[in-house]
Amino acid sequence: MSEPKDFVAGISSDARKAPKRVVFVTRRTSAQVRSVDEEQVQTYPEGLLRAALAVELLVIALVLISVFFDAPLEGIANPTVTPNPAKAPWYFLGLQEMLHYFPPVVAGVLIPTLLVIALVVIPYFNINIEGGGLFLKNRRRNLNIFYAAAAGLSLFLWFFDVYVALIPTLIVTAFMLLAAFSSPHSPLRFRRYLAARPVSWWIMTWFLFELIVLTVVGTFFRGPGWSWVLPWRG
Amino acid sequence: MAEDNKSRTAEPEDEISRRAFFTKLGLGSIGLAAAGTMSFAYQYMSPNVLYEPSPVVNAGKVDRYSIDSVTLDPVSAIYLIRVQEGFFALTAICTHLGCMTAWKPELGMIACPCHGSRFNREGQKLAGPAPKPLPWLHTWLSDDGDIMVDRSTVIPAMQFLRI
Amino acid sequence: MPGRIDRYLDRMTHSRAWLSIFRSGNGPNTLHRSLAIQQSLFLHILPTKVRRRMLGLDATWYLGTLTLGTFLVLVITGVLLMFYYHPSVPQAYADMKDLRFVVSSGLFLRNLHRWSAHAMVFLAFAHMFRVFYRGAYRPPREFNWVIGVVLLLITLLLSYTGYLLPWDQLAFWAITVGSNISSAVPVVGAKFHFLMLGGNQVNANALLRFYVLHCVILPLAAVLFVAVHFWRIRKDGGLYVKQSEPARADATAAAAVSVAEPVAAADVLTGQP
Amino acid sequence: MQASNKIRLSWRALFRDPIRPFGVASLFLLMAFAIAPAKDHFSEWRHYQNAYLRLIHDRSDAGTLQRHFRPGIQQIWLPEAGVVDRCKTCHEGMAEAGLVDVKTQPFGKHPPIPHSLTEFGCVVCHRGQGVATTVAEAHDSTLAPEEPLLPARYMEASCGQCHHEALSGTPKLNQGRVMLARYGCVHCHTVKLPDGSTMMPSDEPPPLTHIAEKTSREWIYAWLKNPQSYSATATMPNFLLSDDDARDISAFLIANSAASGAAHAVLVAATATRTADPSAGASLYGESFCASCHATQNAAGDVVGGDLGPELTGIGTKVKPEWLRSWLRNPHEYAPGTSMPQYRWTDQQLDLLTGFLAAKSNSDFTANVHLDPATPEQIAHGRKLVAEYGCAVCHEIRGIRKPDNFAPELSRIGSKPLAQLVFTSGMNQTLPDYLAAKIQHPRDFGPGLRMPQYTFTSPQVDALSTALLSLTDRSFTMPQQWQVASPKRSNYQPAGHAGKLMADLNCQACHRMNGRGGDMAPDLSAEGSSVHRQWLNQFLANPNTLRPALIRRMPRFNLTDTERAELTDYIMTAYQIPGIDPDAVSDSGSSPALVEQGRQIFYSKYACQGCHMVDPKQDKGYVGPPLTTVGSRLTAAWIDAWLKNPQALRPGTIEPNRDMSDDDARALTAFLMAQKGSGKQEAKR
Repeated sequence: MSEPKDFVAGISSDARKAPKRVVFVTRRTSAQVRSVDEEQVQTYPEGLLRAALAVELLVIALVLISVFFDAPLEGIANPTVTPNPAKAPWYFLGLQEMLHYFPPVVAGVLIPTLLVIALVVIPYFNINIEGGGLFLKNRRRNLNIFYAAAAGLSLFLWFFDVYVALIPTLIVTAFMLLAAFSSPHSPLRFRRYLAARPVSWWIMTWFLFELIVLTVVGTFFRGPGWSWVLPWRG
Repeated sequence: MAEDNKSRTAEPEDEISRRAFFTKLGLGSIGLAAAGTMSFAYQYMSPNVLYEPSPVVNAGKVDRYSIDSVTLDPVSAIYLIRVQEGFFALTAICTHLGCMTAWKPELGMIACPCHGSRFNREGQKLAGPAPKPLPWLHTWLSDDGDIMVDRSTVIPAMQFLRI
Repeated sequence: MPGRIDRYLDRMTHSRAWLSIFRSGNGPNTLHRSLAIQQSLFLHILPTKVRRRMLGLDATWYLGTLTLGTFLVLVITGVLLMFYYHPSVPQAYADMKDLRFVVSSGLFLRNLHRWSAHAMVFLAFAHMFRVFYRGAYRPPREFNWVIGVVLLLITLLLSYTGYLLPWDQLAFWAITVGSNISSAVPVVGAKFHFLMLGGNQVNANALLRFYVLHCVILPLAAVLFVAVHFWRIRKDGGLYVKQSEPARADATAAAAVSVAEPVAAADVLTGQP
Repeated sequence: MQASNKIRLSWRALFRDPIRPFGVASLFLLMAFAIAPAKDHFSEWRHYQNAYLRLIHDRSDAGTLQRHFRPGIQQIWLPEAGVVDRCKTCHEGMAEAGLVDVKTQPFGKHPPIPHSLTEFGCVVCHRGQGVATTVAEAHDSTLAPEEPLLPARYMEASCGQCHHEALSGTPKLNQGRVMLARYGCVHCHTVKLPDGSTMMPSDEPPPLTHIAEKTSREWIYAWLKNPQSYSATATMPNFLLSDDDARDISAFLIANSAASGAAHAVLVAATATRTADPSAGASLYGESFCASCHATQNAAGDVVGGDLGPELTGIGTKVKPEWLRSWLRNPHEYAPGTSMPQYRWTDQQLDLLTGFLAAKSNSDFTANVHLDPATPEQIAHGRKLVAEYGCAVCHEIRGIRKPDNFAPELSRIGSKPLAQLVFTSGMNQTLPDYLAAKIQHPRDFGPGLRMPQYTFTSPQVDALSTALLSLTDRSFTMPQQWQVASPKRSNYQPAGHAGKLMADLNCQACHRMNGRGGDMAPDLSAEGSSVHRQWLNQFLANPNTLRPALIRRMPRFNLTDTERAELTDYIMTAYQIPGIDPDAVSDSGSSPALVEQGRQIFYSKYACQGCHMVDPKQDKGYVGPPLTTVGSRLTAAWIDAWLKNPQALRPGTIEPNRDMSDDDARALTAFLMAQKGSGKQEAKR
């Protein structure tokens, strides 16, 4: 993996044929194609049966949950009485936690918009497709960018007192540092694994970690007036 | 795995019948579940409570009605008629196509505005396309002395509520 | 007795009427089974054959299938719930009480709808992260990834619009807080907020709008995008399987379409294992 | 690794040939699908209906009961009232007269009430969640707008949602409503009623503008510390002030007091009165019927007398003698709005009464109070405290504006959602318990609260809670046909010079006229139609009561002849009611035969002597007023009209309506008009 990969990925432009992924080899090596023969099975019944089985198990679980746990129903909507705290659905509680720290235009608009754009563009960047370890190629430059980005983000979060988001950021940063000083030849399997992670993996992991932490905090650790409460106390 | 392999290779007949059994079990269960869901849906779709006015109407005290009077209550769509023999109630809904009839005092008959059916005071058809006479409704006196009419119960004609 | 049932079933599945509906015919051979997929409107967006490795639990954890499963549950329970629901104030809340207390199994259906909705949001997120960590978003599947993101947004909107419909305190304030965020958008925010709620506050107009979005517009959009999503799976080369993962030990060498993928191919090209 | 490999292998075994798990899973799916309707089938209300069927099965009236029984969910739907009640689903026997002996709930018969169950539903009175079909949800739900069931002891509150006048069946509610006004609750707390009016206080907090003339700073201090230690019947509650706060407030009140401008009689007679016969003062106190309004403690320690005015047991400690004399002479000079009548006492009588009252002292009340002269800081602090505690809400205080909405409005307190209440630890979390606790220990609910401490007995607390619980949201949204029109409030004031006289005498403190006034004495709105002029004039001069057993009696005001004539003229002309024609029935000259016929009717046909007495020697009726002199008091036209329909003239009177024929009425009137009393007795008086 230490060698740079000099190829371009793409798909054939012949619309009459079924699309096949091909690579255009840009370095002067002879192209060697290894054809892989795979066992194939009929979608019907093999695939559909498995799908049906999965759905059946899901429905059984949902039915049992529904029999034993009732959906919440509060008092009738009353515009004059705000419950404390007024919480959004759980999947928006991460956002609501952000709204606690930043003005709505940042937390409610900027962050979600950037998120959606980031998700959409993931497959359109070569860096994501090639997926080399972040610190293996252009190590010096990437390391500098990483230091700058991690410090900037942490300072920003610290400045706004967003400790809930800062702590996951620091943890991910710590793992990235570990990855930066590991290589594919490290003795530990875990370090070898970290060293091979590409940049998009790190960003997504950071996002997932933040999402889980913020949602859990918003769901369980926030009480009246969006104050910090411990769910196991009362 | 090992068992699986063994059963596959050693006893193909047995394996086939086992597969057939589980297929039948699965499809049969799903079939039953689907049938059960149908009956479930039927139960669900039949309302257990109704938000409809009660078929029993309180028509008030006896003295509100003078003898030989025909009183239409447009809300409950009934005629309350007091004659010498007593009281009786008729539906005001025409038996033809469900229009609201009206009492014509000058003619002494009940007339339907839609297709010209006419009935006499006892509900019998005099003219028009109505297929049946206006049905008599069950009437009785409540404990408080009010006249009660049950719009859902039809009684044979000429059964007066005698006071 | 079972034999007799078998005979009846056999006669039924070979009758003209049956064959006019299911044209594939029945039999254990490849032709019939391929036709069963190809001849069905609902199944023909699937390939007739799949690689065995795709069906393994490791490959997908069946997260996409499960998400679709919750969607189907939601459609069925949702349609049933609509029979007892008036999108008006305060009747909507009274309908919740009626579902709970007097409609046969009304409480169960509402529970099922609610929990399935939560499950669907969770599964859609899980599906997305799983696809990412598998690397299955990479070309040629990049557009399907984008459709997936759109479907995630539709899922969130479906859940969000449904949140208002019980017209209880939970609903009212979650929607009030949520909708006020949209007015923070520069320039168009206030107008959007106004249009979304049909007014300046969450009231009967908003309830009706959310109802229409929840029951008509968003489900139709979801069905459309789900169809495209499935179709693209097939057109983009089937479910993604990592080349580096071992093929099944007992895999027989069947003539298969060679599906190379960039990373694996690169490994081949550079002569590395 | 080993474990994960195992899992992988078992998954592979499972998914390799998925037909097996498919078969099993489908079976489980079938079972899961069966649970949901089964749960519905074993619902709570079905259990109760089965229990009801078992209960009635062995009874002798089983046939009737089974015929009345309706399976399934029973519902009372009243769209206008927004009521959907399914209580009858479990309470099946509610309307079954035969089940009156069944005491096990939920199957007992509902006790008899004046309303039909199907017309009013259940939750209108009992609260609770009518739509629910489970016990917990129906009885104890606290999610707005649902409320838990109202405990039976507060049930009268439900009547008060529609009935705003006093009902004979709701003593607790009536008492609570009187207390809300009497104890000044509604000074601070606004209570708006559904008819748009506001509940008015009925107590009279004295103005403090000229307090220095009336009493001493020491007394104010001791009073502020604990009003009830001065007089157990004191209206003013205890604000639980610290010594320093009480000191500063008393300093401010004295410093803030201005001269009243009342012409103070110099207390020349003070020494004279002391030496005068104390029994003379006591008998004047008695003759003037002061006890009709004021109570005093007698030797046995019982407080005897009316509660319209303050208790006078310790009055000598409280007020300065010169102030007392000037007050007795003309109370309106000191407190223009007071209910105290302006008696026409002579100077000598004033001295007597002043001396008598000044001697009533409990001197140890202020004995331990020693206050240093007030500093400006104390006065300033006192002023701050007076504003803070809202003294000016009740009392008129110079330089301090009466604050508006000083305390939370209570117009809908009976529907306050539990979520909005803050409970103290350890108390029952219900609205009635909250109200009772708040009334009993208002300061327990947190620091900085200003509501004072009352000394109510627990029946009083119950009554107040009942009255507060009747102030519901529902009372404002009742359907039109359920709303009971409350008696019209009026601002009627008698006019002219006679009106001024009546204002001085405060007639309306006790008598109601044209819809305004007290209810201690008879309504005078029809007085002009009912009595003879001569009788009225005599009565004003010497108000001997119709019912001698009463403590509360009309006082003698010592009116001059001209004043009496003026008052009589005014009453005779202003308080007429239409429909009574004085000429229709002649006052006198009935034939003796007719009188005799009337006597027969009186004694035999209607047996009036059961309640009234005409001949004190033989009749024993004490329920109604004696009729020995009725002929000289009432006009014939009035008696005639009264006999025919008493309720038309005085709604709610207990005199039965006997549906008397004109002839009977005429004869009876003639008989009653003949009862003029013996002239001799009259002369003796």
